[in-house]
Amino acid sequence: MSDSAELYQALIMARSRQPRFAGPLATFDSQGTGDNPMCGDRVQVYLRRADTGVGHVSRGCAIMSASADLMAEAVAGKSAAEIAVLSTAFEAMVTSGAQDPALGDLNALAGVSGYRSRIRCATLPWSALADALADDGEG
Amino acid sequence: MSDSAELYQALIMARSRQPRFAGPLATFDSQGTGDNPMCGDRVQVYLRRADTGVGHVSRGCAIMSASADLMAEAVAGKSAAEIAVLSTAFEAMVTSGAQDPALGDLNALAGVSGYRSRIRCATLPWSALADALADDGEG
Amino acid sequence: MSLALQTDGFDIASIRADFPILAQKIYGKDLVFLDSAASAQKPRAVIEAMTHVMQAQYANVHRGLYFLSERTSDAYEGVRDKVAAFLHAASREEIVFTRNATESINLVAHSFGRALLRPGDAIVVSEMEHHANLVPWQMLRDAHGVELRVAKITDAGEIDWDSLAACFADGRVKLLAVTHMSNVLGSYTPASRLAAFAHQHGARILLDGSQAVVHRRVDVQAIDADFYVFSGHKLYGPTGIGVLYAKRDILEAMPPFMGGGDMIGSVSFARSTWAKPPHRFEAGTPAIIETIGLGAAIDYIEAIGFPAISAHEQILTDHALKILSEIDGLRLLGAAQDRGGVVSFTLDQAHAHDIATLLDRQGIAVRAGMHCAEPLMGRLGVTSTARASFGVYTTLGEIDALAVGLRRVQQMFS
Amino acid sequence: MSLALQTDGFDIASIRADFPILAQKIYGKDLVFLDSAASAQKPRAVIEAMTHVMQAQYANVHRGLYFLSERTSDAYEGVRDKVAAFLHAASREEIVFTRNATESINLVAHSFGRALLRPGDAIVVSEMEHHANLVPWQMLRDAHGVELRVAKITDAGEIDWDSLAACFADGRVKLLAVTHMSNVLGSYTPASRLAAFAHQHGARILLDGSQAVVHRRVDVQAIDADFYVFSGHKLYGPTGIGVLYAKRDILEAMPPFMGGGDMIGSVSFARSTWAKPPHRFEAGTPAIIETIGLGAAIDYIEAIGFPAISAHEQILTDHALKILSEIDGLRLLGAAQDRGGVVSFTLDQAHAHDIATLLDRQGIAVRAGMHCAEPLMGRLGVTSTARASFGVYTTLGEIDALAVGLRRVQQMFS
Ligand SMILES: Cc1ncc(COP(=O)(O)O)c(C=O)c1O
Ligand SMILES: Cc1ncc(COP(=O)(O)O)c(C=O)c1O
Repeated sequence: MSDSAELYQALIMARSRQPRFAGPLATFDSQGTGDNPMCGDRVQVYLRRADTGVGHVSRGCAIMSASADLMAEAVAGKSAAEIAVLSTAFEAMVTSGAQDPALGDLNALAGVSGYRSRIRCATLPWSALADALADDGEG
Repeated sequence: MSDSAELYQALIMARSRQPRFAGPLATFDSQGTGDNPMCGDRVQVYLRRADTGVGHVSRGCAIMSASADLMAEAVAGKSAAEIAVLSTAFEAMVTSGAQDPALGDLNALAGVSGYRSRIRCATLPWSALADALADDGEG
Repeated sequence: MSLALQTDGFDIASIRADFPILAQKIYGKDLVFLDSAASAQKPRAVIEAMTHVMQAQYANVHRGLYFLSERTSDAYEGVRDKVAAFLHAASREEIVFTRNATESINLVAHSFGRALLRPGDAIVVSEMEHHANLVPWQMLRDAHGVELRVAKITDAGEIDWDSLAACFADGRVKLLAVTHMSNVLGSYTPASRLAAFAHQHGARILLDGSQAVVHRRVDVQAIDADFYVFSGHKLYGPTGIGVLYAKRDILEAMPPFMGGGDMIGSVSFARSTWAKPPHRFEAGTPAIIETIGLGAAIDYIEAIGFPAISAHEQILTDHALKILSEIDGLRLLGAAQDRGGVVSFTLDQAHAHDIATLLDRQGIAVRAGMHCAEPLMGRLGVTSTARASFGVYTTLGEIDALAVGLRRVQQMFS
Repeated sequence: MSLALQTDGFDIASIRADFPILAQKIYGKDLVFLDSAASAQKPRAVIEAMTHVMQAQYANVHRGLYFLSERTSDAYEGVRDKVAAFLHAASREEIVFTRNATESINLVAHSFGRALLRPGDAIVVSEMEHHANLVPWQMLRDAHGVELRVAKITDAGEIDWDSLAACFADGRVKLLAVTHMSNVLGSYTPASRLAAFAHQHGARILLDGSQAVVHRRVDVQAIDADFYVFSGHKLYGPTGIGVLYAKRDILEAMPPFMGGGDMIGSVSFARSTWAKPPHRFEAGTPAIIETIGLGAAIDYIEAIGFPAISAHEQILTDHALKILSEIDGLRLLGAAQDRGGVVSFTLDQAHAHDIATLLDRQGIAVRAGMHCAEPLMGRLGVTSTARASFGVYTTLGEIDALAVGLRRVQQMFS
């Protein structure tokens, strides 16, 4: 079990159990959803554009909900362009396992690279965020 | 090649090259066809009921055309019931390889039992004959 | 793992020795394979039968007039006899080879569905069907205008007969398509009672035997099944081979599903005629090597014998239900009276994915997710479950290892 | 058989040693296997790859979160990359796994045909199609009201371009479905020219590459093929696995063929959504072991290299045409400029069946019959032919043995 500790490290357990950004925002401009039909995981992301505030409602595993919470923290106040860069770096990091200083706390998810079928859990919130960013508020 | 001699014995070669009952009859009461879609073999059998005269038009291998010719000879003058008995005995003989005194010259085809995929060639004329016997002349 | 290797009259040590993969280490731990319901491991006899065809006997079947082709055709067609005997079918012509249970059901939906059901007819499935026994009927509904009805299950995970009767009330149901054993809840359905019910109402019955056929003797004549399907790979056989059983008169009335070589009577540009069943439904070069592998799997199972297999799996399942129910916060799903070796559960503390990943690092393979039964998840009020399932090679010790592993997972999450 | 075991730059002795079956004796004679066009023999690398999965790595794919399932999924999906590279497809998503070429064509006829062709549209096939590339279109015609047209071939066994142009004249043709190499005449068709022609006329092109893919490098992008199909078992791989290549935009527009697990987006009783291609077209547990075997077959072929394979088979074919044409009363069928390693013939004295049986007793395996191309037999004015076909392991000596055998058959029949 000790090698699982690498994946399920303290930060991930803490953030999945006591998320800081859980729940829909009181006011938001757009919304996005991430679904994994293979397992039933679903995350909904709420976006307030003014300050890039993000809230999430996660129904799924610890990896997915911790990833959603760490994402919400990481993107706060960032521009769409900055988020795109971050998202690409995040995907590279969870795939390769190589930590990236630019990713800060998100690096807690590096361990997922050793668990091929779980990478999708970590990236699902980011797809939902991309979905929210693409949503022009009229859909 | 010597063991093939058992199958392609003199009587079979002779009857396929110089059949005695080839060609449609001048007058006949019914007709039957045997088709093997896997290889394109086809035999047509013409039946005159009065004396159970049979003629055949065979398009196929040596085994099939010799079998048709020997069959025509064997059934001449026989009743439908007698033919049914003969046909069953013939099928048993070509499947088992055990010669049957009741079959006379037809025993020349016993060797076909060693060639699984050729048994159908030997029995095709008999299916055509059954077809002709079932044909009430109105079809 | 040494615990209770031996259950009564069943030499589990020698059975385990027949499966080379069970000697593997996973992350340095003994492999505890508890996912046989997804696909079973293969005994040496199956591997060797497939290797033997390819090394010493291989050629295409049916059309070759030479030695290898004749031998291979005999071996291939011999498996048809074997499967007919295995299911106790009335004749070998009632056995059609497909890729898997999924294709078998699609074949029926397409050929029987489009040719013998009419717009306005209704089909009934249950709430606990695998997608394989739901989606093909939805596709038929959308293409052909039949109606699709869903019979409820009880909280215990059994057929709800009131609901079933209500589905049949208007007399429009022409087919009942239902699982013989749930891949999530483990419930066996009362196949012959369901068949009698369908027949009384003028409907045919299709039984999805993908799970059922692995654990107990199935007799399609005793059940009076119209259609019965299963996959080779869950029955310790290779992938790429499945079976459709259907009554002869139904097969005779069905048009082909796919066109090509081996399924024709004669072909001209204008028009083609079809071969008789079962060949009508087997277009193109079949899965020759895999069919022969399936034959070896059936021989293997028959040598152990279903009485012994069923008894062994009953002991395993009873033990699993008992030991897992002792874990706080573990919820077992389904409580059917009659069940096979499949147990689904959730933990309050951890999501099924996390359970599966953490067990994996202990060498324990279980499945987590929706098990291709998404609508059933909704019915059960969950989004996914973890599932342990058992085969001939499963030991009581492995089930104990699962319980220990689950407690460790809980510790991490508490 | 020692004669010319070595052709230039091609170590035939070592290749033959890779195929265990070639050491078999048939009726006490060396096996001379000249029926590779029906199905090729399997090299040790393929047998071992399949054995390895079953012994050390096996589990169901895609949905397992544990070690074995992840490894098996990687291996399975890795073959998709391999096949994409093999055909030079633009992306791995353009590769769909099926049972065989026959299923690939049926999939297209069903999904593309019913959804994207309209009643009144026309489909063109050639006179030299295998039943697999004719019967599915007849079935589509009868079910869906499209028209089926037949482009003639010349006496040499090549596409008759005047006839093809006439078929396209009214602008209603939406699909040209044509072989890339005839399994009877050996003719290669000019694939990229045919594709350009179809595209100029607003039609899509499907190429039946069952034979073509075995002998030469195929580049679907260079050809600009819309659909390309082949079977694993003719490419030295296992049975039970085939390939459909289709351009991405076409696959995206196509509805599923079969429904079940693994091909869905989400499922509810009311309605289901489909996964993206290629998974949309792969319902149920795939032929996992066989797909991995196909990967090993592709590696094996790529290691020899198509330049060497094509050169070797060219030498064999030239030799066969020369030596057989010297036999009195032997008629060679087809005389295409561009041909692969397949030679069909008839003897004046003996029927094809008799030829095959008599050669078999000399250890020589050839095919006799209509070769699943009944309408072509009519076009050629024959009811059946004998056919010899060559693979990487075929030697010039084996072709000489065939000629000797045929003379013996003639003696018996003279
Ligand atoms: C040209 C051609 N097309 C299609 C097929 C059908 O292949 P399969 O039977 O593997 O589906 C064959 C082989 O029999 C063939 O030679
Ligand atoms: C009850 C049930 N039906 C159908 C299937 C589908 O089987 P396959 O994927 O082999 O077609 C499965 C297995 O996944 C199953 O458990």
